[in-house]
Amino acid sequence: MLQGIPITSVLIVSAFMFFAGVCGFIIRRNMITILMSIELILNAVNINMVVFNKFLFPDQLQGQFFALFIVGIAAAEASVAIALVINIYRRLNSISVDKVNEMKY
Amino acid sequence: MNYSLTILILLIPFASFLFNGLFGMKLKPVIAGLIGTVGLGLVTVLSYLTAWQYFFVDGMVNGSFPKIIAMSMDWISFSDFLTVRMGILLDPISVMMLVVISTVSFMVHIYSLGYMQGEKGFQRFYAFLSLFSFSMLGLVLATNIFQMYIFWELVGVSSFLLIGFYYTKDSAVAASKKAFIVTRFADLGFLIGILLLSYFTKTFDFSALTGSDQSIFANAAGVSFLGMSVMTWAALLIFMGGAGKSAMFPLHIWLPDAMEGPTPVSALIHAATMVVAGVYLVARMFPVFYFQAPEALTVVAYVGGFTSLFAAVIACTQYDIKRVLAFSTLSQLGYMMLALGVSGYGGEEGVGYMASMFHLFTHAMFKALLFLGAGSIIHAVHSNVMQDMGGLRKYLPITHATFLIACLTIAGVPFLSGFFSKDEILVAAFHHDKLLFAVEFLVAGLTAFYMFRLYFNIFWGKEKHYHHTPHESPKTMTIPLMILAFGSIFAGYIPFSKLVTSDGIPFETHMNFAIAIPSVLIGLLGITIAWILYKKETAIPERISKSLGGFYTAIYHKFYFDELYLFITKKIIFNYISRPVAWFDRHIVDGSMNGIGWLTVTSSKKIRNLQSGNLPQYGMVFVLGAIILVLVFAFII
Amino acid sequence: MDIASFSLMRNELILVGIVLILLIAEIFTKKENKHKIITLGTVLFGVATLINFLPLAEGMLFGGSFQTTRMTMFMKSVLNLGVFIVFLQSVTWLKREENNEKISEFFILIISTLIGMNFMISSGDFLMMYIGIELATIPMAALAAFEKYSEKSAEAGIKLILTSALSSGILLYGLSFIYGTTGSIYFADCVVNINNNPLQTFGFVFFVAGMAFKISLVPFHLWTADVYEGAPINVTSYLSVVSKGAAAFTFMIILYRVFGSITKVWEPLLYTLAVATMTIGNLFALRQNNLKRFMAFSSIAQAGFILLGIMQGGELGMTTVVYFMLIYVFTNLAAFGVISAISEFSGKEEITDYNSLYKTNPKLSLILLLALFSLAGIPPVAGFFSKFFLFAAAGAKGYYILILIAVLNATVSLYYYLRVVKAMLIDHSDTPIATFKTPWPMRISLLICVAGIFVIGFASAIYEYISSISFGIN
Amino acid sequence: MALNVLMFYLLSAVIVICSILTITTTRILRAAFYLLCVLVATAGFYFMVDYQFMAGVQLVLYAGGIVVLIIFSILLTSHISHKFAKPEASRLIMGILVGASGFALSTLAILKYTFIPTTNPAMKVDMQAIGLQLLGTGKNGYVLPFEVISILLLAAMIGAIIIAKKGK
Amino acid sequence: MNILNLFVIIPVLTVIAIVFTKDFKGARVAAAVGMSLQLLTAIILVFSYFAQRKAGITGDFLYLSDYTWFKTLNIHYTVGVDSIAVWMLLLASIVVFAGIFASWQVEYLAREFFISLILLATGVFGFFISLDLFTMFLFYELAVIPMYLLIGIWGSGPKEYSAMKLTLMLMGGSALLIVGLLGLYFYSSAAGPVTFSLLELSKISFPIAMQRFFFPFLFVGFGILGALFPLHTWSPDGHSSAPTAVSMLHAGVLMKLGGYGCLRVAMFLLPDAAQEMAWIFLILTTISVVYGAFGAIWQKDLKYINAYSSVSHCGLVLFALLMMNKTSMDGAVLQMISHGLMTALFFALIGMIYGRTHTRNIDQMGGLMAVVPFLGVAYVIAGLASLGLPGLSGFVAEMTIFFGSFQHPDTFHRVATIIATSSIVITAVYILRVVGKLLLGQVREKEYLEFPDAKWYERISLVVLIVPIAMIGFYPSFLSSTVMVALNPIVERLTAML
Repeated sequence: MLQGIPITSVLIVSAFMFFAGVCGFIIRRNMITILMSIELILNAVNINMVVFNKFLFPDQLQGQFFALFIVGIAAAEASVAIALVINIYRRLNSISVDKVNEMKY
Repeated sequence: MNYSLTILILLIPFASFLFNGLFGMKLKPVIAGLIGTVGLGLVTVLSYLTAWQYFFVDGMVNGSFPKIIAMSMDWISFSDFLTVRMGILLDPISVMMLVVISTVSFMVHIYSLGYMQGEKGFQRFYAFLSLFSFSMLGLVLATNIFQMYIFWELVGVSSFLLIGFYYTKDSAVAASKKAFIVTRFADLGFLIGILLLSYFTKTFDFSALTGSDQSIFANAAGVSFLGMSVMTWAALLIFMGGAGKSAMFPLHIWLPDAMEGPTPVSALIHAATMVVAGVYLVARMFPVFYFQAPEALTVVAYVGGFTSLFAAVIACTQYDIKRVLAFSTLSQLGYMMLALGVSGYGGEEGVGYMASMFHLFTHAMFKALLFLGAGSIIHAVHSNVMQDMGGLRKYLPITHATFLIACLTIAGVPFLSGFFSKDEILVAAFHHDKLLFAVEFLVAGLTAFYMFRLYFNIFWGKEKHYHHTPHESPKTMTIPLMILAFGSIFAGYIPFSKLVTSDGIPFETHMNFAIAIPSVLIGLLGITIAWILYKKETAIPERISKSLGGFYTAIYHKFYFDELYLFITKKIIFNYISRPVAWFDRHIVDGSMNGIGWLTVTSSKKIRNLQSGNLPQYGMVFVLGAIILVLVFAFII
Repeated sequence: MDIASFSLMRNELILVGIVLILLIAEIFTKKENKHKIITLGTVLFGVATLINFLPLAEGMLFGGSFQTTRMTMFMKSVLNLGVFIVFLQSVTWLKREENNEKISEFFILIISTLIGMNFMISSGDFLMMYIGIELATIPMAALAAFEKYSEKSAEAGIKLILTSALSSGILLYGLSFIYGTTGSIYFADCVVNINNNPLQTFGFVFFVAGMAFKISLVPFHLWTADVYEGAPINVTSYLSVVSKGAAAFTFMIILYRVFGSITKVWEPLLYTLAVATMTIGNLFALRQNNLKRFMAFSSIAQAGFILLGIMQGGELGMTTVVYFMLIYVFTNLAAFGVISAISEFSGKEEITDYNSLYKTNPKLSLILLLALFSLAGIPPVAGFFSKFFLFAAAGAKGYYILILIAVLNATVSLYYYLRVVKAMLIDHSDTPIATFKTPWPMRISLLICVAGIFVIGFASAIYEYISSISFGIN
Repeated sequence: MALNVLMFYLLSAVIVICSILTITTTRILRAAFYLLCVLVATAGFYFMVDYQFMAGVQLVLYAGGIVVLIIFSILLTSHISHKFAKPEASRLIMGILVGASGFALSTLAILKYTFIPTTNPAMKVDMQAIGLQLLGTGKNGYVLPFEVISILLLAAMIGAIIIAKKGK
Repeated sequence: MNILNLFVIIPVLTVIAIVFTKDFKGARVAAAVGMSLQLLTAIILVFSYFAQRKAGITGDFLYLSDYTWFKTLNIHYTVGVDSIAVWMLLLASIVVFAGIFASWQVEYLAREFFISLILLATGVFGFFISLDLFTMFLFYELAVIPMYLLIGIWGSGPKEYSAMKLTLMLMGGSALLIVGLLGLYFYSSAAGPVTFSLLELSKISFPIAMQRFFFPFLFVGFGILGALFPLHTWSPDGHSSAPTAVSMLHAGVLMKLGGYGCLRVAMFLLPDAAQEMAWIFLILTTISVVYGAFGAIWQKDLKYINAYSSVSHCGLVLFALLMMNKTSMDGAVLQMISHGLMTALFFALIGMIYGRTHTRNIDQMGGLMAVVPFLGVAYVIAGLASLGLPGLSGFVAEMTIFFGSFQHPDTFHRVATIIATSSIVITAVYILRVVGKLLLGQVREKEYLEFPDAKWYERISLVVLIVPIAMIGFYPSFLSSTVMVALNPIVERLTAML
């Protein structure tokens, strides 16, 4: 409990965000929106990390730093992903995931 | 006295077999034949010497003829108590058999030099003959039942090889196969009998099994299976083996077909020696039968009696001379079996036993003679069928004379050997079972009838048109005929009851005229009828057969037993067992193996949509998997 | 903390150094001389590989964030060796006209992913582990899409980056709960607070899922086949051998070091995953015709076997897993080497293209045959030993039914390995792949692999060495 | 109700609603906007718990960097006016099912767990502390990840370049 | 050096030698030389082994030597032989030797052929000399795999299918084996360090629950190779598609690995469970015996006939083993040897006949005896051996089995024995059917008259097989008694629990 906010509420909000991201990953077709869903997921994780750090283990900053690095890596990931999306767009003239299923079974 | 030379009786034919078998093809046929013949001559000499030594030099010990084990060596040891030994057992019946076999075999060897001349595979023939002689001698000299079984099988295979000697002839191949399989089937019974016997007695040895000490059967006392005591089972199964070899009903079917073999072979194997192995087996095991399984002995008697009648009836209708002789052999073997079946044990009681052996001895002589004579006839006219013959007495004087002697002997004309031995059998039967006696009495008449039917048809009647004038056979063939004729006439004077008895103790026999005279009369009656019907060719037999109608046809077709067997083998075994088994194996057993493969491949196809190539679906499976695992491992377990 | 102690990071530092050298070289090399970078990169890396075989002390740096033991050193050497072989096998491919521009990038990307794996292996906290994983993954996506004019390659890249991003999300979510329930991201501090409350197990399972993605365990494997098929073949071999090996090893030591106290949770978990992985992997492999895809499913199935060793949880388990990986490196790279050589020469990658290969290229066929037999676990090649020992590890835990399932799966796998053998040796083709001469770097690589396949099984000393440096749950 | 609690619920509402909208809207640029809202709300939350540095990073890197990147790529690859078709029903159902069940499970796990805060005194979170830890080499020092992530960024950059650059 | 190592070294050297040969002629000469040496070694081993026994050297195994291999796992390379293994080695050497000559005319990829063949042989030899279950298993698998190539490349008919089926089924068998072996391995920890050593394991009495669990794995695992019903179906297809020498080796030796393994591993090490579960397998093997024989009657393809016959005969081996007394087990070993020789002879002959007629369908043949008497006579001898003619090895083996089995006190076992004995008649039926159709009667096709009789290499191959068949048939007691001695420890262990 921090300033009247129970930790569980925050965690539930982040959990919601997380699974919204997951849901988005599944129902979306556009690669960029899928990428956005992933950002939601990572953001949810960040909230968790920060919340745990702040609410439970404020003696160290591990959660916060973890979140910090996640942000950094997310950026790197996004940049490569976008490069790949653009690459796909050049090849197929579409960024729908339904188009990239040449390899299957 | 030392009988160590008896080993040569076995080794010589074996060596001759190996030599002719391995190198025969490189030799001149005659030389191969001579090797075999000389070898057998030596064996014959040795056999006679042994018999002389056994019966007359060493003679009885303590009033009975002893069982002498002349030689014995371990062959294989099954367990501490079951050891198979290869050895030589000399006792009255084995010595008697030694004489019979070597004599007949020697005759056949000589005879074949002429008869088989120019045949392809002459050397092979002699190799097989040597093999047969070896096996047959081994069989009779066996010291234990397992050794007997070994040689029993070898005899069977030699018979197979010899019947199928003309292997390019399909009928010969079929006959040899049939002979082998039927006897093999019977041997299965023999084997199981030995298994049972050895299981309870813990021994194979004849000396123990047939000795006076009955305590070895203690284990079997009171043990029964399906309502019969195990020893009865054992005895019956062993008898089954004997019945197979001796072609007792209903395992007789192979014997007529076995006539596809060369005629000397028929004479040797299917008349004089091998087929009596069954009789010999029962005689050998007689104390076991008598003391442990008297019910089995009754079965033996009735099977013997039935076979003799059955075969005699069929013999009356056959036209192939060898087949007539074959059925005659069956009939006579039935006699011998019956005699054993009705016999008691010891002294006078054992007259049936003695008679059986006696008849075996005389039968060997005259039946070999008949067959060899038939061979001589076939040699002359190149046909087996009596319709192709007639009036041959002019062309084949020696054959004719000897054949007539044989016919008279088998018909039981007094003072020929057959008369004496058959008389003893009738006596034994008369004392034991009147029904069997009646049957045998009838059979005696039938025998005389069909033999003379044969005789008249061949040597009398109208001359047929022959391709070339029939001529008498060469010396190599006629000399054996004459020797055997001599044997047929005089073998009856051997005092068998002094030599070969159930317990080795001699006894006196007396001519029972109350039985002998009617039996002679009925024999003469048979001859007369045959004379009337067949001396001149008349239409009477034709009419009789017509009037008998279906019955005659049934008899002619041997009561359809061949068809029955064909049905069992072809239809039941082949079509209703083997074929379903093969089908089952291919489709069910193998099918289930293939089914596993199919299942794998199919499930592989079915799940391919898991890998749809679609990214969101990958994510879904991923998360779903993780969630399910969480559910299971965090909340359920 | 002094400079000397940096020697603990010897391998990582050398690799970083090579990356820098290559960067500089790239800048100062003229266009027509670009191919010389191949030699430079390979040789430098070869030297690094050799250096890393030198013994090194054990120890830790950065307050436990970086830990090195003889085991991790050995594992790094194995990975180096694998990468070196991959480099040798890539030479011809890199010499292609269209790759001329990207040579140094290829080396840099591969080496940086290798650095990531090294850190992953040596990590002492979840943060380093995570960064290591990401470093090992993100450039990998670029590598998968390396042949950017190929649609398949592009598809492979996007599939890899998006699914791996999802998987790191899952992994991180799991880690957040582990952090929340244990209060630390340091392995050493976590251990004391590991119990199996639902939230922690939740986190743990998500963590396992994230790792399972990297090792491509069913049902987290779906990316594998597509990426393997689409990526350039040398990248595929790198992915299937080095990347997977590193992830599996990391997974194993984290299980041992951090989650050693809740074996009763992860043993059944791994049991389930192992059964699913082997079975599904095999079932899919049965039907494949593209060799790369085929090898992908094969490697999925192989990953299932690795779990058998991991489950054991003791020194035996670790030894067998590392031993398996060592052999797997040689075996799989031998197979991929042949596939790569043939693909490079003829562009053919279907199994049916290999019909009658033995007639035209007996040596390559034999090598592939050996490799496949080794994968199937047939004596006397090394794969037999490694597999048998893995089964033994499971046996030590009493999982006999699992062994049975595994061995039956191995039997199924034999079926499809034999399909390739059949194509090469039995099936007839009117237009077999023509006889050709393999370039020498490829030959050296294959030679190394074959030597490994033959020797490692029999040479018990190697096994004994691994055994001596292994550790289990304490 | 305290202001911060109210604030929290407000932010939560924004996060929840915008999350849903992000994944459901049919216009891609709007999706990006909703995502931005979520990220900003998150940053607001960080401010609330006194993690200003984190909040700053969130705003700069996430909201500023990544979202811009995304928008660029949207502009490169899509027409702004483009509307998505609704997702297929089956996929929608599965997605919602997976999301909902996952959410339910995690909520359950969170609710069942009693969180135990540490008893150690809280660390003062100021820029100096953060800076020291970021460059610290001992325990709770993050210089190594910091260095490694630089390699990662370099590699990602090279990777992105070779993928995205136009070939000859 | 231990002479037993030669059994592995010689084949390996031969393989290396073949690699360096230029063409098929060189390859076959190299193979023949190597395998002649091997045969020589085997003969020397037999003599020296029994000389040592005669000199009074005791111990269950002779020529023991032990090298630690994987120290931490306590895996050793341990070799040693008792008289069963000695005879098996001799059998294997003879069959391999004959097999090389029977495949004298292989020209297509001859080097590879001989290499695979000898690799297979290596596996077999290694299996028989091993006393460590790990190496035993290694050699076992080594023996199985070359089969795939041998059948797949040089076979005939639906060779790919057959080869695959055979390999997969046998590998399925070894899947069961692995479980069983590991069970033994880990449960051995009760008595010291875990071990694969047969000698060590044989001293342990495992808890009954463990035995119950693992015995079926081991028995069925080996049983598959021994053609245990209903897992025998690899055999007909496999044999019919395999090239001559492979059928010979496979039926002649490889299938014996199954029986030997059942005896040496499954029953020896897990005696209680063996006693307890014998009845289940006894039913299966009894079915095998009769079923195989009936199956053979219907077949038309010579190799199928022989394959089913092998199912029947090998069923008899397992049947006898399960009777678990010294005599029947002795019979089982004799049967293994005897069947090994005669089935190899059969397959050699079938191969030679096929090489001439290019068909194996008995309906399309006939009268070959007149054309190729040497082969014909050899075939008849093989047939007679197979149907159990006294004087040839089959008889001795079968009789020992029957008399041994019938000593069993239970009626169930004795009834099973009687059922099994009936196979001798059925065997006679199909053997005579084949002999009749194949060799006897009229020559069916004109072109058959042109066939040459056996060539010198064919004669070597046949004679080398016939001679031991006859030797065993004539003088079985040495073989039988030496085998009995070796069975002592096994039987003691099996009966100790009663």
